[in-house]
Amino acid sequence: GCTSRNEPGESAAPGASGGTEGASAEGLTIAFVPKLQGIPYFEAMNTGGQQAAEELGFEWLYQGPTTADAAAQADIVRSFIQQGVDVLFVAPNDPNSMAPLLEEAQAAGIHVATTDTDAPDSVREVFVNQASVEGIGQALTDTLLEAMGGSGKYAIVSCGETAANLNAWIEVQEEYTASEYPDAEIVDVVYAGEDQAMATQMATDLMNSNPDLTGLVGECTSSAPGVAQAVQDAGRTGEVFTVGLGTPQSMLPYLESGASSGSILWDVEALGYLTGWAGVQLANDGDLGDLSGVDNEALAEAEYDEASGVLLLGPPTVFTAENAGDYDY
Amino acid sequence: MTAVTTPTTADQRREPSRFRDWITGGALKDRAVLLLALIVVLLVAMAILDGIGLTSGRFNSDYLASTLIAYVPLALLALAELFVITSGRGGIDLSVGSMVSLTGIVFAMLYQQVGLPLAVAVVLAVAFGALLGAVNGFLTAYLGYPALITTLATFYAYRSIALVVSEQRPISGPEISEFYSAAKAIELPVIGGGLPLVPLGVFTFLLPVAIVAWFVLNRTTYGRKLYAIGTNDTAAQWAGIDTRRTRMMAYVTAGAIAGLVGVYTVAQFASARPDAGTSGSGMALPAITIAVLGGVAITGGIGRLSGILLAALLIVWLNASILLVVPGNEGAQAQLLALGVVLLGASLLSNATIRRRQGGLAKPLSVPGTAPGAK
Amino acid sequence: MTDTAQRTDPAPGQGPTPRLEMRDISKRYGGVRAIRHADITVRPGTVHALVGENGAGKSTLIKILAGAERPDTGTIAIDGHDVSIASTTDAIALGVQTVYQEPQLFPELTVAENFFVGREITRGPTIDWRAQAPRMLELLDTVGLDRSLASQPLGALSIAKQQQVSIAKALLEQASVLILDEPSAILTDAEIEVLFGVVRRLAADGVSIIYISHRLDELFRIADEVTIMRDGETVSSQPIGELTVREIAERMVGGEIAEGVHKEGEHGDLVLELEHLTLDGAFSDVSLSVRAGEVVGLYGLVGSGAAEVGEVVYGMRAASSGRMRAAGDDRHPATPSEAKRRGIRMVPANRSSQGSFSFQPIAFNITIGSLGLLGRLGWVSPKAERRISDDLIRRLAVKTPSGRQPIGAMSGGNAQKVVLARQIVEQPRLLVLAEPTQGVDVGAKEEIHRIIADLAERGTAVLVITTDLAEVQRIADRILVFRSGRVAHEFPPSASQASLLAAAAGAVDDPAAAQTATGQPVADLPGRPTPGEEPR
Amino acid sequence: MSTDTVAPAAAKPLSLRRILPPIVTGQEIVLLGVLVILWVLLGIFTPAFLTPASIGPLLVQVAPIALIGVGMTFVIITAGIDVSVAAMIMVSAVTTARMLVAFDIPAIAAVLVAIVIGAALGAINGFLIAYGRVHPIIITFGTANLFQWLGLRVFDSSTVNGIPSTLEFFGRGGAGSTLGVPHSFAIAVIAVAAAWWFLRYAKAGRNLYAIGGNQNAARLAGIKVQPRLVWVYVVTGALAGLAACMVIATGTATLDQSVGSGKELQVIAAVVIGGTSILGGRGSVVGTLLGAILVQTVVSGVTQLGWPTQLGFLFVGIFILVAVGTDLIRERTRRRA
Ligand SMILES: Nc1ncnc2c1ncn2[C@@H]1O[C@H](COP(=O)(O)OP(=O)(O)OP(=O)(O)O)[C@@H](O)[C@H]1O
Ligand SMILES: Nc1ncnc2c1ncn2[C@@H]1O[C@H](COP(=O)(O)OP(=O)(O)OP(=O)(O)O)[C@@H](O)[C@H]1O
Ligand SMILES: [Mg+2]
Ligand SMILES: [Mg+2]
Repeated sequence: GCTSRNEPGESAAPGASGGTEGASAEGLTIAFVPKLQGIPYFEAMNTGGQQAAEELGFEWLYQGPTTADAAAQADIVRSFIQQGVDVLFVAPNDPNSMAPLLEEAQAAGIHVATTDTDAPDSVREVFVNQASVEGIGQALTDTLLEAMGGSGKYAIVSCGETAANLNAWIEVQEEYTASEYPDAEIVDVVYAGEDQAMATQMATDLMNSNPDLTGLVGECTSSAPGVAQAVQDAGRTGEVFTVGLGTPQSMLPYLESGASSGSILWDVEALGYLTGWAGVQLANDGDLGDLSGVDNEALAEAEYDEASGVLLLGPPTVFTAENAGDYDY
Repeated sequence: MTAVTTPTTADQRREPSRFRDWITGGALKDRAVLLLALIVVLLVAMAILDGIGLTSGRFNSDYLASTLIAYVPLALLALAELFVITSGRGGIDLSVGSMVSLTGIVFAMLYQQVGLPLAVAVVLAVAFGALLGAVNGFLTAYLGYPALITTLATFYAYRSIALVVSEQRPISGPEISEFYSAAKAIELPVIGGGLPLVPLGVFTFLLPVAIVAWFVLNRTTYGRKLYAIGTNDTAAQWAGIDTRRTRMMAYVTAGAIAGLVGVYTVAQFASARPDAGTSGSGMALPAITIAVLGGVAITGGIGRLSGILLAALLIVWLNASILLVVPGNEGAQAQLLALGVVLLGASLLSNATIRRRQGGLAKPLSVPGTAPGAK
Repeated sequence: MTDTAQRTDPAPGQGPTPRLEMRDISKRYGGVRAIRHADITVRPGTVHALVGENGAGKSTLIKILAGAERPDTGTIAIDGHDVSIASTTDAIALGVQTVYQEPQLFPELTVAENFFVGREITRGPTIDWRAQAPRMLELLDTVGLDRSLASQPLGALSIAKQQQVSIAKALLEQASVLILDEPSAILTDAEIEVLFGVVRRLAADGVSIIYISHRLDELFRIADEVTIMRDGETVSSQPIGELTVREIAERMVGGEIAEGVHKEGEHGDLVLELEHLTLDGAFSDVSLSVRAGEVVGLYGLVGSGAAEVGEVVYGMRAASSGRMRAAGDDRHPATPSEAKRRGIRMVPANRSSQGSFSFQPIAFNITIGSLGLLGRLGWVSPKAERRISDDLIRRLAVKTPSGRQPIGAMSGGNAQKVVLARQIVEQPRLLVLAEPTQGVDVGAKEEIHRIIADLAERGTAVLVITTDLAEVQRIADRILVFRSGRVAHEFPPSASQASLLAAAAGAVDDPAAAQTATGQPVADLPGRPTPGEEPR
Repeated sequence: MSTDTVAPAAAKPLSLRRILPPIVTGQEIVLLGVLVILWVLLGIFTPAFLTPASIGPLLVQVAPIALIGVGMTFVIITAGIDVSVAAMIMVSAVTTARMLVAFDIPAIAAVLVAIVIGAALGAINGFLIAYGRVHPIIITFGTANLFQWLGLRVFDSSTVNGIPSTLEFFGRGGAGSTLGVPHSFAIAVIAVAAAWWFLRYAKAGRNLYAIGGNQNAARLAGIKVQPRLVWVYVVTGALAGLAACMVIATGTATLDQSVGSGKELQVIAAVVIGGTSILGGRGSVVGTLLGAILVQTVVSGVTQLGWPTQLGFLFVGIFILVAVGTDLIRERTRRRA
């Protein structure tokens, strides 16, 4: 026949080359498909994953689409299925669309899991979560309102209109602000896409149309420096405070100048490391809750929730002018 | 008195070899043959690479078949572009991606939220796509807007509307998740046992549309009228063709096909995304690129279904092959390189061969299949 | 410079060095051998006519001289020196100025700008309009165009005026060889007289002129020598006085030409009746009728409004007022497709822009006007298509190896036959023909006239709208002379050319006035559509 | 209908004004009117709109679009189009940014680098279009992919961090403007003025209209069409390079690979709103500048009014149709008259 799918043991045999049992990671291939390549966030996860690969001795594959596009991402996932990797991690652009594909991967004998963004209604075995939705939303709100003095008007500059995780964080921010900071108010949520210049312009427009605005949130890694830049350009550092989810290197100049009061993120490299480690555990049917063997202090607070299948990195980190320089991404 | 008659000496030109003549004249001129040759070259090259172990995964028919899931929307939208570009007068549709997003949302609302039966929801979504296309068509054909401008405007407008009506959240739910079965790979009945699993969308979406489109383009008076208005609009008026209605129908057709792709993407992604057709670089530019690669003349009047189907297949398989050969981020980047090289190479090559054969026949510039016949 | 005495020197090849010698020129387009081993010698200060059937290779030959095409073989010598002409720029530098068959102009630019495109007089980087203007205005006067046109966008001018602009433009720089490729095809007689005056003056100044035309009679009034081409070869070259029109025509086609197509006969019912029909800005109060089997000629100078009558009858434009009764129906057809349903067909005047689907096959071009015949319910049967087109290709003697050839590669006359074929796929009740043989050679003209007579004999009512006097006399049963948007007079075909011309030029009862009238500019009415412009 | 009625053949003096098209086109007046109305309305409904703090950044945002719009207007006048400008911005910006970070080159050198890279990429477009004789939209679709690949290779899967403020002269901040006029916008205006003069009075400029009106006739008239076309695309590339400097300066200290994306459609939108005919042969750079300002006004206005930002582009779409529609109507009445 024209197909090899009826010949067992061909593509449907993960780890055919290694096949070693036990705790060893030798010969394992673990693949990770990010939402988008080339942005510091996912490249840092890649760095962490590679570090884990070196230390634990598996092969780490990383390939992402050039645009944050669900269809392009699916093509890459399909090629990894074809390559017969042992474990496949995905940070899905669109959780719903990834679910059937993960099912296909599992049927081909591959361990499937998500990281960074979950695909809740899928067959994924574990979700490696950087921080809880509540944790991020609350940290953003607390950090900003601390700078704003606990009251005032602020606005959010988000990115892709449809990004599920950003929208979830915004929801938490809205609820948490209403409940915890009655004197504070979110006046607007705008969407700038992945375009820094657009984020900057929108932040400028927001400051102009709301003269009493004292806070801005940059909801993703491209708008976080964008809003800080807008405040700096307008010469209103110290009057308008910003926080955002920015990578340390891109935020460092603004943290130092005071245009940004803090960047809420987590140790992204550690997240990559944790992903790699979880992959090894999955392949060996190991215990995801047993992090005792892990020699990485950034993972100290990681914990596994068996019921939901979520492996949590820990609470988010607040980067400030003092500690942002310690990270090289 | 002096009748200066020149002696007619025999033609001294050497007859070019038949094969060379066929290659430079007939074969490369015909875009379908060129594309087919490229596909064969690609498959052979990949088989060799696979044989000597340079690919990271097996390059086999299962893989090629599984990538067809991405082939369906690409080929369909390129077909939509074929209709509008062939209608001439600068016909082009930049809004197909936005129409995909918007009809996908409408379909999901009707199917998931209103709870209409699947068939009804599909028909309504396609009709809605046709309506969106009719807006383009009316502005372009009846009010005289240049198509690039009409569809640039509706690209922005439809995209906005899709985001606003969906409150920028994807629509999903149990019915829609199940609807994935319309796109997923299946075993062909009867003969399927020995063949790879082919995505169902190829049969439920692409094949019927392609067959209908082939007949419309080649065997109906509408097809004749479409090619006529694309070749020479004024002459078409003089020939008694209702050029406006014919042109309008091209945009309506493109809208309806985009509507169908909207439904398909809902199945493919198992959710309706308000940015399904516009995220990243969007679906319109790739569709136009495929159409052009498939030999559709941007000046109108020329374009064949076979070119579209083969061009889309070439690109889908080329992209899939690259992912197996080039690891890491470079792989996804190399897809851009490959698309650029193939597009430029094919248009420059076939244009050069046409020019060599037909000397100066000015119009059209980059069109295969039309060199005035020697022979 | 050469004096005019030499123009009477009868023997080519003698006397001083020829101004131009083209030897052994060949050119192929793919498989089409447009020219094979053509030779032409033009002496200084002479007008050299170049004639030949459609597709004989005249335009190709002069395009090679003008640098617009490269020859495959052959040499060109100017004033005895071999030259290489690789581009239009080279040709212009050698003093070769060209007026192409299709005016090569810029519709969005003004007439003034059109003059100087490519050879602007500059002061620093900017164009020096003050330096350019006087010469341009002088040239507008020379060709008989109004000076106020200088500031008009060219696209707003009639096609005839555009042609005059392109002639004037060629005079801008001192030429040693001036090529005129069918300059007279779309000009009125008065405009042609002006053109002839210009040509004579230039020749007297020593300029050599190559003059291509299908109006053989006019050549005797202007040309000194004639070169005849047939099938890409130059078959003879001699002083024109040695030949008659008939002899030239016979050499062009390589055989004898039959005479006369006009037949007397009974005419049937009224098919077309116009009563007080008016189209604002074009014609007014036009009443005429055409019976089945009758050929009515509508003769008028360019811009007389006759052309628009056809467009209204065919539904391309809506009349402003008046009554029209066509094919038994009182309504004006609103669109050509409605006209078609009622059996009205029209062959437009401009075959390339209004008639041809250039890169579509001949069969497509023939059947596109009668798609209903190709199958039922919007279906197209390739077999029916082939049957219909092959039949017409045969009946009209279209020269082509097969119906699959694109029409764009055909010569003018053959393309015209294809456009005509489209309208007679089904025998029409009323056939309107606008300039049916413009730019068509004598052989093809003959055939087209015979086809028209044949259709009339089988009961079609024919309305021929033409600016060609000889044509209307040959084929019409009745001739309506159109002037200033009105029917000025009706004549039998036996009327003298002089009286027809006089009526068209505005001096109805005085044939002597016709002569003087032709020498003067004739008032044009606005309203002739420019090519490419959409009707309505 | 045509207006070539016979007038008495009196020798009237012919003024320069009558030979060239009117100094200000109807489209420009309409656009100016629409802009004034919009600004007044926005001034009324959002008190802060008509303040320097709002107008300044808006004009800075307009500058790169208007600047590339100048080149794109040239291109479209010649009946071409360039959909690769976004990719050219990307390549130019990332290379320049990398050099700023690595070598701390001075501003003038950075600007030169950016322009030279843009011009080189434009030359690739120009040569392929002029000598390959394939429709420009096809060529630039192809090169857009190539340039994007090139840009991504230069990015090498990371962002450029810590870009020094060398180019702040073009920026949004205090150093980016003099007497309240942003430098980048001033540069765009100067480019527009120069291009206006060039298109109207210079031989090479007028010839672009001829090429766009009828390329074959232009060739027969002895215009060196192909070198001119190459030059037009080189200019567009060079301007995209200069615009890349503005993009770096108005962005943050970090540059990521989304830089430039979507700009090609924005530029084309500005050009067509400005009244340049997509069919070639007709167009104005002043219209392009006004078109660019209009688009940004609509987008910023929607944000400032507090309307959902997703609606902004709906209005952009409507404005494109309205602006081009008025042009169509005027054209039609002109023909009827
Ligand atoms: N660009 C072209 N491509 C292919 N064939 C061509 C081309 N131009 C001309 N030909 C062919 O070359 C031959 C000579 O054409 P040419 O235009 O020189 O004829 P002509 O004598 O000027 O005819 P007419 O009187 O109709 O203008 C014709 O058979 C024509 O079909
Ligand atoms: N304003 C300008 N800015 C930049 N480059 C220009 C400008 N004007 C002209 N050039 C460049 O200089 C070249 C020469 O232009 P110029 O108008 O002098 O041509 P030319 O030598 O007179 O050509 P032609 O023979 O066509 O008249 C052009 O091809 C163009 O590349
Ligand atoms: Mg000719
Ligand atoms: Mg001719």
